[in-house]
Parts: sequence; C-alpha cells; structure tokens
Amino acid sequence: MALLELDNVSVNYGAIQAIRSLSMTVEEGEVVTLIGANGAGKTTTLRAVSRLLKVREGRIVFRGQDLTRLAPDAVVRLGIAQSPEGRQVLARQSVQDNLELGAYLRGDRREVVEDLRRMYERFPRLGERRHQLAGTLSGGEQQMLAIARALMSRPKLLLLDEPSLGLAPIIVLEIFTIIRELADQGVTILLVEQNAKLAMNHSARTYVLEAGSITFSGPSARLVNDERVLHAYLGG
Amino acid sequence: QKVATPIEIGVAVAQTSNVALLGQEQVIGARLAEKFFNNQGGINGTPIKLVFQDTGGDEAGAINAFQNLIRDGVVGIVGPTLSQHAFAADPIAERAKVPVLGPSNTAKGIPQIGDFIARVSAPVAVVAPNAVKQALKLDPDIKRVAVLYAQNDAFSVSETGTFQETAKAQKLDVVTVQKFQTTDTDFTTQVTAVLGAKVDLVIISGLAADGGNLVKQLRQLGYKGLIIGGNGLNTSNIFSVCGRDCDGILIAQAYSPQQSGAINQVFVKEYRAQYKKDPPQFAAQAYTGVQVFVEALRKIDRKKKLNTWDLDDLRAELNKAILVGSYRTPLGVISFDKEGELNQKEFYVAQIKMKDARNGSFVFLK
Amino acid sequence: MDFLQNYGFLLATLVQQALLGLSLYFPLLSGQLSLASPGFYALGGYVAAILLVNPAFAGLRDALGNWTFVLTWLVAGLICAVLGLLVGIPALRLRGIYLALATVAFVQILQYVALNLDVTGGAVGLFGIPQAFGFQDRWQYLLLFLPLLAVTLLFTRQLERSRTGRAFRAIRDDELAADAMGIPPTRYKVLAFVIGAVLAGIVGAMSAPFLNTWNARQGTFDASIAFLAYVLIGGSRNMWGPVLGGTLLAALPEVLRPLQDWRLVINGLVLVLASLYLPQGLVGLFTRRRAPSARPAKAEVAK
Amino acid sequence: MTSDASGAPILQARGLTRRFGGLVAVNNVSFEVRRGEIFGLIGPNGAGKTTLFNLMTGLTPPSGGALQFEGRDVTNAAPHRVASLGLSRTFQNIRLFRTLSALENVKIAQHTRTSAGFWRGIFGADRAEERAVSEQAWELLDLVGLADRAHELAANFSYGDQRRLEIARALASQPKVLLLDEPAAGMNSAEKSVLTTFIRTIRDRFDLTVLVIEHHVPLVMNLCDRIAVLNFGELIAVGDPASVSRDPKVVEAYLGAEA
Amino acid sequence: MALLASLMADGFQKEPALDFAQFLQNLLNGLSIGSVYAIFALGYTLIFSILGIINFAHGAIFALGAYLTFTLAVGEFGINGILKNVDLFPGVEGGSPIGFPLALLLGSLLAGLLGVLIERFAFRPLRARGADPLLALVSSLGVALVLVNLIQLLVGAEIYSFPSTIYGSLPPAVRFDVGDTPIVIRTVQVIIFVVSLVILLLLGYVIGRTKIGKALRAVAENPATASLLGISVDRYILITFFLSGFLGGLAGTLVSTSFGISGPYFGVTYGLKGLAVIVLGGLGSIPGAVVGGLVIGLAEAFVPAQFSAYKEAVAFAILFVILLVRPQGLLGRAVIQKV
Ligand SMILES: Nc1ncnc2c1ncn2[C@@H]1O[C@H](COP(=O)(O)OP(=O)(O)OP(=O)(O)O)[C@@H](O)[C@H]1O
Ligand SMILES: Nc1ncnc2c1ncn2[C@@H]1O[C@H](COP(=O)(O)OP(=O)(O)OP(=O)(O)O)[C@@H](O)[C@H]1O
Ligand SMILES: [Mg+2]
Ligand SMILES: [Mg+2]
Repeated sequence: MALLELDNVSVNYGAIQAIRSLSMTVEEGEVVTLIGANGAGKTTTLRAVSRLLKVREGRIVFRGQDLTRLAPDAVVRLGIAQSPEGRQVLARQSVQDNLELGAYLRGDRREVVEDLRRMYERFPRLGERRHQLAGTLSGGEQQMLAIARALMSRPKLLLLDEPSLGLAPIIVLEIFTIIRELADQGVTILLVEQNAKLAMNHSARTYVLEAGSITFSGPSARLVNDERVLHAYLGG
Repeated sequence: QKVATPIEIGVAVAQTSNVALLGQEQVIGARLAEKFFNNQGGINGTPIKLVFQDTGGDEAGAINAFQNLIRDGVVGIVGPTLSQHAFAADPIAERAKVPVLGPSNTAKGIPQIGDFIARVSAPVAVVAPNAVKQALKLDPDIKRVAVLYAQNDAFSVSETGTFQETAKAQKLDVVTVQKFQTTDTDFTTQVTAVLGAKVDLVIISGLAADGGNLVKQLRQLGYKGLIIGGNGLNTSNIFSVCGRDCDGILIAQAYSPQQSGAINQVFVKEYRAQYKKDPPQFAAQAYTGVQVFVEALRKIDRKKKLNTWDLDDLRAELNKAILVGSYRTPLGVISFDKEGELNQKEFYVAQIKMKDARNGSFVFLK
Repeated sequence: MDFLQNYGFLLATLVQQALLGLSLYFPLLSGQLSLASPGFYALGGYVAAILLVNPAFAGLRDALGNWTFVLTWLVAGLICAVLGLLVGIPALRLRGIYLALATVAFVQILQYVALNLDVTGGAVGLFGIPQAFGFQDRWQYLLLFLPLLAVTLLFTRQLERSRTGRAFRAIRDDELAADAMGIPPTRYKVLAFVIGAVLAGIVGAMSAPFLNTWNARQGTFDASIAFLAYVLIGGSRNMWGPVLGGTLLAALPEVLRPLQDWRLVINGLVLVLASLYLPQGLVGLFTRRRAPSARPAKAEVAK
Repeated sequence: MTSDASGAPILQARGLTRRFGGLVAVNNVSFEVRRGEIFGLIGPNGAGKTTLFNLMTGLTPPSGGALQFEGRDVTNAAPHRVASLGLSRTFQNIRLFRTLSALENVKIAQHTRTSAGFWRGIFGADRAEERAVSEQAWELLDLVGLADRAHELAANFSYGDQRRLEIARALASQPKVLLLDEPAAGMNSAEKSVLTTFIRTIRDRFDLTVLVIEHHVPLVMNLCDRIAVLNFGELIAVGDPASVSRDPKVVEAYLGAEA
Repeated sequence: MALLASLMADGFQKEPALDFAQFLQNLLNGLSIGSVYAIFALGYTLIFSILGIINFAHGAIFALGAYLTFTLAVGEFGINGILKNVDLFPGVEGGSPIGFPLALLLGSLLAGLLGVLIERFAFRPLRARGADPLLALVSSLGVALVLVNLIQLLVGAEIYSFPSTIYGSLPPAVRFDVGDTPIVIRTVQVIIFVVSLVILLLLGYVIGRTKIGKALRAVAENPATASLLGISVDRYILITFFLSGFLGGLAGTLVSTSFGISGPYFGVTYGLKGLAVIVLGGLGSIPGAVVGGLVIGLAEAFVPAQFSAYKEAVAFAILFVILLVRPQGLLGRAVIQKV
C-alpha cells in the first residue's frame, strides 16, 4: 500500500476549482517530483495534504488513514512536515526558536539539541544567525530556515514546496544532497520544484500537473527525456 | 384625541446603563405610588396606570423615551433621572405641551426650561447648608475643612459649590479641594492629601458607590474627624459600600424616612415590607411626582370628568393645576412657584448609625 | 405628519448616526483605525453650543439671524480640520490598535478639558440651545441631516473613484508598498483623517440644537466603539456599510423597546450574531457583486 | 540596442554602507549603472543584495555613503520621492496590494505619473486622465499576459503569476530605472527564458535601465550587460559576464562547483 | 526605587523628613492603584497577545467573577433582580456553607469557563472564517452587552460588598512612621499588589521559559504556520481564554473585596483604563501590562492636589505622549519589517 495516496481529490478556492479529480501516490521511501507551470495547482496540492485547505471531493490517505477530516496539527502528528511556499518563517521569533518549534511535537529533548547542532552544521549561515529574528533574514536565509525547520520534526513524509527558490547555486546543491541523504534514510519526499531537471534527477517518479490535473506521470528517468515535458518545463 | 382610561402617567427614568442604580429606585417609588393611589380609588374612581420608558444613560435615549410617552398619550411625565437628560428631553415635552415633573433634577435652570417643566427635587442650594451647621453644632471647634467632589456629576458639582460657600460663610477654612470621578474606586491619593492637610471636617459630594468607598478609605487610612455626605450619599445603598465605616456620616436630606406625615409613614411601611430597608430619597421623590399628578388630576376631575377632556386641553389644565396646589407628600408639604420650582419646607440632617457591617439607619438629628 | 411627529427624533438620529459612522469610514479608507470621531463630534457640538448660547456672541447672533447656524457648521468644521491636522500628523505614525488607542486618549483628554472649563459649562454642560431655523419638531432636523448625508455620500463616491481614493486603498492594503510606488503615505493618511474630523465636527454642530443640550458625555469611549460597530457590522469596504450599520444599530435599542428589561441583552446578542453571520457586513446582503467594468473598447482595438 | 546616451551613469553609489547592529549588511559599496544597460547583481544568500536595493529605493536609510540618481542626490530621500523621480522596483518577498484586483494594482502605480488632485477628483474633472490610466493599466496587463484575469484579487494569483503582476505594476510608474529582485524565482526553465526575452523587450520599448538580482546563473550571464558581485556586503567584482564568471573570487564565493 | 527616593528627598532640603514621607506615601498609593490596573489588564493582554484583538467582554468577566464569588460566599441577592426571592442556600445560617477562599477558587474557575464559552461561540466562528479581526471586537462588545445586562436583570444594579471578615483578622491598614509622619496603606491593596506580582511571575515564567510559551507565541504570530508545525491552535486559544477568564474572575473578586461591586458596570469602567495600560506597557507583553499599570497608577498618585481635576486625563496624556515617542509602548517590541 502506498504511503500517501490522493484519490480523486478536488480543491476549490470559492467557486474556482484549483485542482480537479487529482489522483497520485507516493510509496514509502520514495522521492516523487511534482512539476507544472505557474498556477497549475502544485502548491494547492501540498496545502491540501497538510489540511490547510479544505478538500472538496475525494480522499487523501496516509498510511491507511484518511486525512481529509483531520486538523492541520493532527496531520503533522502523523509525521507529515511541509516547507511551505513563501517560507512562512515566524518573523518575530529567533532562528533558534523557529527550529525548536519545528521539533514541537518531539519529546526527545536531547536528540533535538543534537539535530539543532546538525542543522547549524549543514547551514552555517543559520548557525551564525541563530539569535537573529527570522523576519530580518535575507530571502535565501529564510528559505534555508524553512527547510531546516521542516526537517526538525523528523518527518516520515516531507513536503517541499520549491525548496531551491531564492537560494544561491551552492546552497541548491546542498539541498539536493540533503534530499538524497534523507531518501537514503528512508524518508519519503514529495517535491515541488521549478528546477525540474535537477528535481527529476533526484527522484524516482514525476507527476506533471496542468491546470489542476495530472497530464503525465511516470519514472523520472523516462519523463526527463519526454519531448513534450522537455518542451514545456525543461526549457528545451 | 380623547383621554383614555385608565389615566396614563409616564415615567421616564434610567432603568439601564450605569445610572440604573438611581433609576431602579425611582421605578420602585413610582410603582408604590401607583398601587397606593389606585387602592385609594385612583382619580375619583378612575384608576391610573404608569407607563414606563427607559431613558438609558444618554440624552438621545431620554428624548426617545419622552417622545414615546407623548405619542402614547400620557397626561404627564415623571422624569428623567439626570439633569443633563432633562436639558435634552424637557424641551420636547415643553413643545408638545406635556407637563413634566423632574423627580431628581437638581441643577440650576431646569424649571426655567419652560412652562410645562416643574420638579419635586429641591435645588441643591437649599439642602446642603443645613449639614454644615449641624456639624458645627456637634463640634464647635471645627476649623479646617477638606472638600471632595465628583467632578463628572452635575449634581455633585453644584452641591460642592454650596458646601464651599457655606463653609466660608461659617468662617471655616477650606484647606483642600479634591476632585474625583463617580467611576473611581481608588481614592488613596485624595485621602492622603486630606490626611496631610490635617482637617477636622470632610465634606463629600458624590454618589453612593464612590462616596461610600471614599468614606471607607478615609476611615481605614486613619481619618478620625467628622464627615458630611452630600445628597448623593443619602441612600441605604451606601451601607454595603462602607459598612461599619459609614458610622457617623452626617447627611443633609431632602427626604427622611422619619418625616412624620401620614403618607410618608404609609410609604415607608410599604417599602420596608417589600424591601426590608428604608426607602431612599430617589424612591420618595418619584413617589411624590406621581402623587402630585394624581392629586392635581383629582382636582380637575371634580370640575369636569377626565374622560370627557381632550388630551391636549387636559395636559394644559393639569400643568396649571399642578402649579397652584399644595401637597402633603413623603417629602413633607410642598408647593411650586410660578416657574415650577419646588417649595419644600422640611429639610433634615441625619447621622448614619450602623447596626452591623451591612445594616444601618439614618438617625434624624434635630 | 403624525408619523414624523412621533418618530421624527428617531429618524433624524438614525441619519445622524449614519453620518457619524461615515466619519469613521474615511480614516478607515486609508487603513487607519481611528476612534477620534466622537472627540471631533463633541468639539463641533461645543463650538456650536457656545456660539449659540454664550452671551459674548449675542451681538453676532442678532446680526446674522439664522445664518448663525450655518456659521456654526463652518466654524466647527474649520476648528476640527485644524485640530485634526495637529493631532493627525504625529498620531498617524502609529498603526492599528496603537493608533486607535492614541485617538481614544485624545478623545478622553478633550472630555476632561470640557469637564473643567467654564465656557463648556462643566459637568452640567450647555443648555437651552436655540433651535436651528426656528425648527419646532425633531423631524425637521432631517432637513439638515439628510442633505448632509446625500452630499457626503456623493463626495465619498467621487473620492473613491478618484486618484486620491486609489491612493487611500493602496495605503490601506500595504503602506510600504504604496510608499515604494510613489504615494506619500503620511499626506494621504492625514487627509483621510481630517475629512473624518471635519464631517464629525459638522455633525456635532448640527446636533447641539438637535439635542437641546451639550455636555461632556457627548462623544465618549462608548460612542467610539459604537461608531466602530456601525462600520464593521454595516460593512467596512463600502460606503453604504456605515450608513446601513449606523441606521440599523442606532434603531435597534428603540425597536427592541417592547422587550422592556431584555432589550439590551437582545441588542448585545444581535451584535454577536451579526458579526458571526454577516461576513460582508449588512451591505453584503444587499449588494450583489457588481460585474467588474469591462475593458474599455479602445484598448481592445489597440490590441 | 543601447541608446546614444549609453555610457552616461544614471545611478552612482559612493561608499554605501548599512549596518544592522553589529552586522554590516552592505559595506562601503561603490558602483555606477549606465543608462540603458541591464545590470546584474549576484552573490551568496545574505550577501546584501536586497539590502542594496532597499538603500537605493529609500526603504532603508543608509548608515553611510551617498547615492546619486541622474546627478541628483537621493541618499536619504523617502521611498515615494525616489519612486516619483523614476526608480521602481519589485520585491523579493512579493509585496502586491493583495486585497485589490490586478487592475487596481497597476492603476495605483501610475500615481506619480498622474496629477489629479483631491478636488479635481471630487468634482469629476479628472475624466480624461482616468481614461488614460485605465488604458495603460490594461496594456501592461496584456504585456505580462494577465489581462484576462484583470479583476481577480492579487492574493489569488499563484506565486509565479504574482511575480509577473509585480513587474507590470513596477512598469506602470513609467520608471527610468527598474529594479527586479529575483524576478525568475518560482519560474521553470521555459518560463525563465520567456522572462529573459521579456526583460530585454521592455528595456528597449520603455527606454529602461534595469537592475536584476538573480540566482539563476545562466539567466544572469545571458541577460546582463554587466554584473556586480557582492559577498558579505562587499563588492568583490564588477564587469561583463565573461570576466566576472572567470574571476576566481567569484567562483569561490558564489558559483562553486556549478561553474 | 530607593535611590530615586533618596534623590527626591535630597531635592527637598528644607523639610526632608516630611517631603520624603510624602513621596513615599505617594509612591505606595501609586503602586496600589497601579496594581489594580495591572491585575485587570493581565487577562486583557493575554488574549491580545495571542489573537491580536481586544476582548471587550473582559470587563464583564471581571465583574461576573466578583458576582459569582459573592454568590458562592454570601449567597444573597438584592431587591431588584429576577433572583431577588431566590435563596441559594436554603436553611444555611449565615448565607453560604463554603468559605471565601473556596468561593474565590470556584468563582474564578467559573469565570474561566465563561471565557471558554465566549471563545467557542463568539470568537472561534470568526476565526474559522478568517474574518476581519476587528469583527471579533464587535462580537466581544456584544457579549459584554449581554453579560452586563443579564447581571442587571438577575441581581439588579445595586452595590454589593464582601463582609470585612473575609480576610480574617487582618487589620484594615498597615501603618508605619517615617520621621514623625505616619505612612499608611490599606491591607487589601497590599494583598492585590502581591497577588498581581505572583501572577505576573507565574505567567512570565510559563510564557517566557516554557515550550507552552513558545507555542503560544507561534500561534499569536501566525496560526496557519503554527498548525503546520503540529501546534493545536484551537487548544491553545481555548487555554488562553480560560486563563484570561480565570485571572479576570480572580482579579475582579480581589478588587471588589477592596471597593465593593458597584453594579453590573463595575468591570466595564476599568475597560478603557485597562486598554490604556496594556497599550502603554506594550501590547501583548505580560510584564508590559504590569509596568503600564504601575506607571499610570504612579502618575495619577503624583498629580498635585490642585490639578486633581485633570487626574483622569493624566493617564491618557501619558499614553498619548509615550506612543508618539515609542510607538510600540514601553516594553513592546517594535514590529520589524524586512522587505
Ligand atoms: N487564495 C486563492 N484564492 C483563489 N484562487 C487561488 C488562491 N490561491 C491560488 N489560487 C489559484 O489556484 C490556482 C493554483 O494555484 P497554486 O498556487 O496551487 O499554483 P502553483 O502550481 O503552486 O503555481 P506557482 O508555480 O506559481 O507557485 C491558480 O490558478 C491560482 O490563481
Ligand atoms: N533588519 C535587519 N536586521 C538585521 N539583519 C538584517 C536585517 N535586514 C537584513 N539583515 C541581514 O543582512 C544580510 C543581507 O541581507 P539581504 O536581504 O540584503 O541579502 P540578499 O543578498 O538579498 O540575500 P538573498 O539572496 O538570500 O535574498 C543578511 O544576512 C540579513 O540577515
Ligand atoms: Mg506554488
Ligand atoms: Mg535578497
């Protein structure tokens, strides 16, 4: 059984249907990429999984449990973390507080401290700025913080909404290194990314979203060479 | 428009808002009067009916209450509670030519609003001086006086003026004047100033809650001398505020439950039976307001049956009748001058005696 | 006619409250939560009351006759404009609740000053205010308030359409972005604030004769909150909101009079329910979303 | 491609510095931008690029240094003044008027290019101007491909579309200099190449000078006439794309393995 | 404080003993007035700090707490309300079978529960809809109107006072001498001062030092993001309302043991001053509420006698001036905005 399964999911903003009858699966331990043009509904999909949006039709099932009736915090409790679009760092808290709040549900205080140390190692920038208010970080620093914060909860399923956005090339590579490592540790990742080539190189399968529906899907290695995908998303 | 039976008299007082403490006593007083006079046969056989309209706490509410009563065809109105409201609403009645009796409007200028406006509440200036004189009788050595008043209460402001003049006239030395708000609860600052001034008489013009708290804090912080309370403190409500510390306050009264007239004794008995305490001045004045209407109406009715009158004519006639009569009321014998100002003969000075922490009485002083 | 006799005061009050709601709406247009309106209302009332009863102005009154009333409006509007500028320029650096509270502080200070001055009649206030144009009945004040309302609404509509209105909206939405787009926020915020102040002042000046008396209890914190409720319950994004809100909320306690003791309890309940169930405010019930204006034909051709 | 005025500096920074507490976000930075060029600004995260934009647009007052625009000192000018002189920008963290429609967003930005005062608006004497404003707004929306969604609220647009709308809004004030803070963020490769063409087009069509912050190196190299590189608040290199990308300091600080 | 006092004393060389005593007395007065403001404002600021709205019903809860405790401790009603003939504890001599401390606890708990109900029915639906936060202000205003008038309907507008026996055999005032001048302060005031300090320290600890506090701050700043981190937003908001109601009820009762319950509007009259206090101290700052209360209390206490007419205006004048100088209030943090 798939770890995460979206079954005919539709989501509306008021009268506007942003995703319609979308079905997809993410297997345990797998990295899956979701790509699509601006406004295709990628963010909407991730927000629906985290229950920040109401699901109008269909079911979202995680490890056999239907998420569609749960509160957002209950979803996190099941082991799903998200690094959201627009970073959404808590601007008035320090970097360190943001990270500690990422581990809010964890009781293993000592491990948390260890993880913090590891995060600062990975992102030295954050380490230097641990007492700075998150709202005053530069765009890219905030992006690092958002990703690190999501990691702090040690999720089973990690949802990343354009993690490379606003990051310098070196850091982008670092992010993908992390993704690979996590995948090796068995963490499942659903990745929304505009840097499609890079993302597909790091993932097993890819879904292509167009105007709220899946138009292509399959092994990334195959899709990355698909003419149509190439043309539309990979800039030829 | 014909006059309806039973004869409707309007009562527009503050039943809600933070003036309700006063207003609800007026409702009680008026209700008791209604019951009493109807038991006596009303207006020569025709019962009266009080129509209540809440003025709430603001001027617009008072005007609305008056307009509603006028529209409903009452022959006259007892109300409103506050002088400020009277300045807003009385002109409405005046223009509609509906007689008004102010039950508790003591500010200068109320009866002068118009021909149809009169009041059963004595203006401040005549009541207050008695208390100062009484205090000097009790303790001729008094020299230094502190005066405190609620500056946001129209009544207290004019009362304190009278107090201060009287004190000066009596050759007393007003060493400090302190102001507060009726909504205040903490008076430590004022009390400290009073204690620092080493006075032997304190005169307070305020309402029950603030005045009572002031007295309590004065006593708790060690003031030992005499205290005079203005008319706003003239209510048994104060007992529950200052408790035992109320003991000994001198109060100048426009009304005393101990007034010996027969009607007052009936009123006091009725009130006590229902509420287990002495009636306060506000109840007595509202009662008086209703009584004056009833007695004036009786006089008219004897000449020409009320239900044969045109409403407008009756209102005009009633206004005339009110001003010429003299009435034996719980306030004693009263009458009105041409403008509608009250002539009241009897004023009182009482001293509070507390039985225990919650019950006490106003003991009438000669 | 009887109807007007009986309900004239109420009707005029409703229009008056609608105007006061509007006076709060202007600062809100530029995103400023100002609760200063009651202060300017009180001030306007005092200006009028003083001009109309103070013996010092007896000569002026005799000379001007009924024009005195017009003069009171002008003077009240002018004084409020000046004071609005003086208070607005420093205060409008504040935002949200901080601004609201600073304006409330301003209202309170005005109130205590009024309470302590002789010209304002202290706690008793000023009374025996002559009736505008010899009006006999309260409903006649509709002849003042209604035209003022009409003019104000027309003014508001034009304002909202104009470049100035757009600048207000931009500042309301994001002050920093508006600044970066070339709109000087302070200037526009002060402008919006002053418009509200002037309107409140003029309404105050008309209301002094309307209420027969004026005292320091006019324009209190309670009034601030009431006006705010008008705007929010009515709908804060449309000029009809404060009008509807002011009218209906002011009417409510009167309509509920038959409930006697329960009327204010029910009044409160209605407030709660209205905020819960009218997301767009009252106007939301009446306005269908207007079809947005189509693209001008010329531009289409150009394409 | 560049006009005859090419070479004349339109923007000059002299020793611009900005401290935040102990941190020097922009440190003694001096450079010139020439009229009509497309000037790139790159550097690692937190290097001070956005802060530099903020200094240039008046949103952050500098701790030191001076800035001249067309020979005029604008070091401490308020944002709205800078905007009215002809500098317009987009934001890294998108700052649209979220509760207003796309059309209104673009109309508002024409504030500095219109003149109808308060009373003219009240008395309806601004008809002609309003018509022009509306026409231009529609044209700009056309230009970025959002005209068919003109009445939608800005908040309802997806991330990439919001970026487009911001560009349209910045153009609406008819700037002389356009500052774009990561305009391609959130766009895929195909969209990025469209954007590159688009920036060139508007530069030519509106006679613009363009400053771009961008992390996508190929885009920058391809688009810009000259590039400045910031690292830890300091300017470590300025020059044409080829020379900058060969500069060892730049490779070490920024390009890393990818170069 | 002591240093300041001695400086002041030096300033008045002529009669140092007397003036120092005067100063000390004013200081104590100010602290006692201020602690009443502070204790009222604490519950206010709690809700503000998390929801960013003013709960106008707080004044009503404050009063209701006092009424509830009074009912439980004394069990007697007045002459005007619906409940006038109801005997709560029939057959019990002396009013109530439970003592004041228990009544205080129960009354405050009930007030906390009321806070929860208000949250559930007057605030949550608005939040769920993502409505304009200002609407919550109107909704709470409605709740306040309902509560105040219900109280009036049930028990009338009269004044109620706790018997002086509730604090056992404590003397009504504490006094000591400085030089020859006696300094006095009411015992009740001391109790209120101490209680508000204790509450402050407790709250300060919970919010500043624990995970709960961190989560609360996250909810306050951005509920959606907080929920994305696994924080149960609704639960925290509920807890906040309970705490605020509990503190409000407790504070109301304490204050009314000092001043009596002067009618249903008892709490409302603190509302505006309380607002001034929390804004002055810095919105959402717990120590700010206390500092704000004390500053305003002290300012009022030090207003010279001949200006006592303007005593009330002083609080607001200070507020106005401070806001102009320090827009975020005394202890508030400036909102940083990076673009
Ligand atoms: N709050 C909203 N209200 C209404 N419509 C919305 C809202 N948010 C998004 N939409 C619409 O839903 C559609 C999908 O948006 P979404 O943000 O999911 O796109 P996306 O694929 O993440 O795009 P991008 O790459 O630009 O981030 C778009 O058409 C967008 O305009
Ligand atoms: N208000 C502030 N307070 C404290 N530090 C700040 C503030 N604003 C910016 N900084 C710091 O200054 C540095 C420069 O920030 P800036 O936003 O200019 O970087 P940037 O070059 O735009 O980075 P990015 O590419 O990540 O957007 C950062 O390290 C940031 O943390
Ligand atoms: Mg997206
Ligand atoms: Mg940046």
